[in-house]
Amino acid sequence: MVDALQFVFLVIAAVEVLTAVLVVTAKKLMWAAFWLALSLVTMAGIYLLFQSEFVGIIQIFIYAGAVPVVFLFGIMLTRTRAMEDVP
Amino acid sequence: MAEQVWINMGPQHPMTHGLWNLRVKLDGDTIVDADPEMGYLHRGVEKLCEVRNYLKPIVLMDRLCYVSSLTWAHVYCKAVENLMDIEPPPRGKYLNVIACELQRMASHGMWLAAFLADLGLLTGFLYSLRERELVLDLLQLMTGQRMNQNYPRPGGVHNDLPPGFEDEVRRVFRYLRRQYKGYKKFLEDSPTFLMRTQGVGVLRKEDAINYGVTGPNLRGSGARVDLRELDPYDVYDELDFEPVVYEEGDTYARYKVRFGEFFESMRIIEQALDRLPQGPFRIKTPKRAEGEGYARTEDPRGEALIYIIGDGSDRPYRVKIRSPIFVTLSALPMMLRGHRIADVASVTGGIDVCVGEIDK
Amino acid sequence: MSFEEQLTQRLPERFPEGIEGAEVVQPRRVEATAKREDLRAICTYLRDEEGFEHVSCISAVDWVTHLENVYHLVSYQHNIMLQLNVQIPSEDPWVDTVSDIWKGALYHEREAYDLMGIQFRDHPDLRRILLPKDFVFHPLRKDYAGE
Amino acid sequence: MSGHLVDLFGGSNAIAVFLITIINFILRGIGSLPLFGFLNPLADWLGTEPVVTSIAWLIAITIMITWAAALHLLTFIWLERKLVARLQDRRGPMITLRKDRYIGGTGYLQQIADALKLIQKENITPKAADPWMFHIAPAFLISTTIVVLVALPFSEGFVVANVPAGLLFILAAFSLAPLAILLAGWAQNNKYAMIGGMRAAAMMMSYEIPMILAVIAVVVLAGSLNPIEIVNQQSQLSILAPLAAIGIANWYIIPQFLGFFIFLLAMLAEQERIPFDFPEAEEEVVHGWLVEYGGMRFGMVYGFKWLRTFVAAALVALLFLGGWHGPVLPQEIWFILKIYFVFFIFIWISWSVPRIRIDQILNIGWRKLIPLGLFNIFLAVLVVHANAQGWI
Repeated sequence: MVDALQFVFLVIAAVEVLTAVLVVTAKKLMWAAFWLALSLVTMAGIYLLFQSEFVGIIQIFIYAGAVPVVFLFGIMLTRTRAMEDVP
Repeated sequence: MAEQVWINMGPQHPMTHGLWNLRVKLDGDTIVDADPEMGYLHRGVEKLCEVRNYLKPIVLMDRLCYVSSLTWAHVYCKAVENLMDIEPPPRGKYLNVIACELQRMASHGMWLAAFLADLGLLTGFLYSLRERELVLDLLQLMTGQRMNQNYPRPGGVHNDLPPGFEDEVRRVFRYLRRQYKGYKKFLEDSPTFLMRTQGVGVLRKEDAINYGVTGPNLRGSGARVDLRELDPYDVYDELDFEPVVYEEGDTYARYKVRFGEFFESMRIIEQALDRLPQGPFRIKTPKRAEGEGYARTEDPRGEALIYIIGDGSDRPYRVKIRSPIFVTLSALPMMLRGHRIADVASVTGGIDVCVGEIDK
Repeated sequence: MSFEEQLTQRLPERFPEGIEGAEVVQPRRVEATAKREDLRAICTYLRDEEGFEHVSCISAVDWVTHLENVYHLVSYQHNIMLQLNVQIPSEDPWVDTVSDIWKGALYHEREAYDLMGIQFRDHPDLRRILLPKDFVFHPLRKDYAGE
Repeated sequence: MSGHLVDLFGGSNAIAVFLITIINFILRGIGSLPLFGFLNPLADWLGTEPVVTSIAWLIAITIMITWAAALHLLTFIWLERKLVARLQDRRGPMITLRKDRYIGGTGYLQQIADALKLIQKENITPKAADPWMFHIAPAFLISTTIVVLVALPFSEGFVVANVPAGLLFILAAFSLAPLAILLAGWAQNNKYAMIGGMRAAAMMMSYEIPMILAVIAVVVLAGSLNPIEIVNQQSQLSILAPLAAIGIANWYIIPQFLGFFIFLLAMLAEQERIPFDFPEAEEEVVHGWLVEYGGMRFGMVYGFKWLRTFVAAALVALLFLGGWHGPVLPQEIWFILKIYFVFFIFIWISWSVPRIRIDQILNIGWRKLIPLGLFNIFLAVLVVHANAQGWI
């Protein structure tokens, strides 16, 4: 029998693993960045569960808020075709 | 985006007042190249004039530019006068000057409104339109219409001044002088406005002349070219005024030129009202004409030229319209190159594009 | 002697073949007729040595028997305006471009090509400007019936 | 100094207990019937402490969102329209319910009419767009802003969760928006949207740093990351005590005027208001990153702006204007008054200046505001030190 905290942890961990897998399997780099952000947010959720709120919030702040944006900028600046042609 | 992309700014783009298309090639946010495309509003005015007698194209000319319609009818009438070799009476000339200068103020008022809206200052847009209403009221008092006045005629003007017009003009101008001084301070004290206009779209004097840029845009580049002074028509040689010239050649200089012309136009109108002679305001004109004639005047946007050929019938054989902004657009790619996409609004707003006269 | 009269004398002397009938019509207004073969040389001369720095207008006229280009050239420094007529045969309507002498002629020439079908040789960008790209006719010609 | 009117969590708890009592009464009533005995354990489970608390949380959050999004969002939109109309010599919206009166109404119903219109519209997805991302992005966008309301206090009692590091949480949730905007701009597969999204993200990134610097200075002064604690610090008379005589106690706007200025500018940028609204500048990129959105999705990304404005105004009031402290009136009313005052400043600035260009904006952000923000932190440390030494 799992208690509520464990249940929440399991859900978050499952989402985290799923999104982490999606980061590497996503076909479009934009989606990969999106999944990465989601994965980082769920990681912050795990920190929050462990009562380390400061680390969790900083995790959202720096990793989820800023890092994917930097990634996206990088993608857009380096890839020659960020946009797709109309099919 | 590392690749260079063409972006259509128009024909349904909020930047374009009217229907034209500015294709810009972007490298990131910087403009590499530009290509104006026009013709969406082409009505074939030149062809239409060929199947009408000499009086009727005045209405068409009124619709050339919906912002300054009277000046276009005026230059057409001057061309017809030159073709027919007639001289309007002095009162007609004075009335033409008054009407044209009022129209110039209305046109510049519309320009200021559109320019400020381009810069994102919607409050200024509405303020400027509010003051323009007063000028339009004066025009309505004088000609009976707010726009498309159909007022000048070959050999004079359509009607005389209404009673009480002079007092009304002076009353309105007292108010306008105060208001425009306030707006001048409001804009020129605003660092944001200066940031957006200073050093943007610089047009050097030599380039401006070579590209055929005329009017306030040329005077903003430091050339003292004002056809009212250089090549006086009507009675401008009897009036005392000073062309507004600024040296910098950027959008801010063009703004200052146009803003200064508000005050110059008010001076000209007041002088013309002071000297207004009595007598007839219109003479009869012949129906047929042969030969050629052209007239060029200082339109609010630059040098307007109409070249008419008559073949002895009652219809013009060929009418050619030179619209100032049509030519100025050819300098637009040069002015835009190297600037940001955000400057497109500032530059095109600053040169005062009017699509009706571009597309004829 | 005013600059206008000097100009009317100097032009035929410089281009005995190319210029005909140079005359002063009014104060500040000069008219002349040029041969199309000499147009570029005349225009270069006018810009470089007579100070005509502005081309005000280029009007194409269809005289049915032939076409005609009317150049309105302006000198700001001498404050005069020169009307230069150039006759072009209808069957072979070409004329040399002046758009590299005055950049302001770029759009005027495109318009003349668009509406009147005059070919400007060596024009850098001779496309239709007012009418759609796939338009076939040149509508300001007198033989264009409309419809 | 007067107390607070609302105890949000206590009230929600009472409502939850009340609801559960009623439900339990019904459940037990049915459970006493022969075949429905299985309902009794359910009723027992509903009565336990964690369930009641969870339901109380839900109620509290619902009240908060209704309060902020439904009440103040609509009022903000209405107020902006009316104030701008007043600035521009117009009348603004005047829609009324009375059929015979088209002129002279207050126009408050205009927002509701707009919302009804937007809901009715078809939700068009562009052919070339990435459909999932296109639909996720607005929800992502608006949820990141709503999350802020969890930690945003309106008075000592009117707060959903009193988190120790609540200020950081608010700013962290605030900082998630650039990602959503960038994704929204990309998903539409439109050049204007792409440029708009890039611009929005670039601007928000560069204005978050001055914003954080300004907040750090406040945190240095207050010595806490808890919003309620920060506000309470501003009622004490330790720093610059003489000013307390004129009734504004120790608002951080006085020692931190520079910080207030920086924070106000950064907040204007975060909301994409007019001097900084180039991500959606009509004259440049048509409507930037929301060009392809239609119907209620447009309504969401559009209303999101005012929700951010609300949060931004609340943050300014919280950090620099003494939060809910003021004489006579209850705390909530003071706080709302201050929020509307800040909102008025926002409107005033944004409708009397033209838009700035992107490179100029980034220059201001990186070259001017960041050094100023660092200097401001130095000032804050100086003030704290001086206060500790008893110099002032």
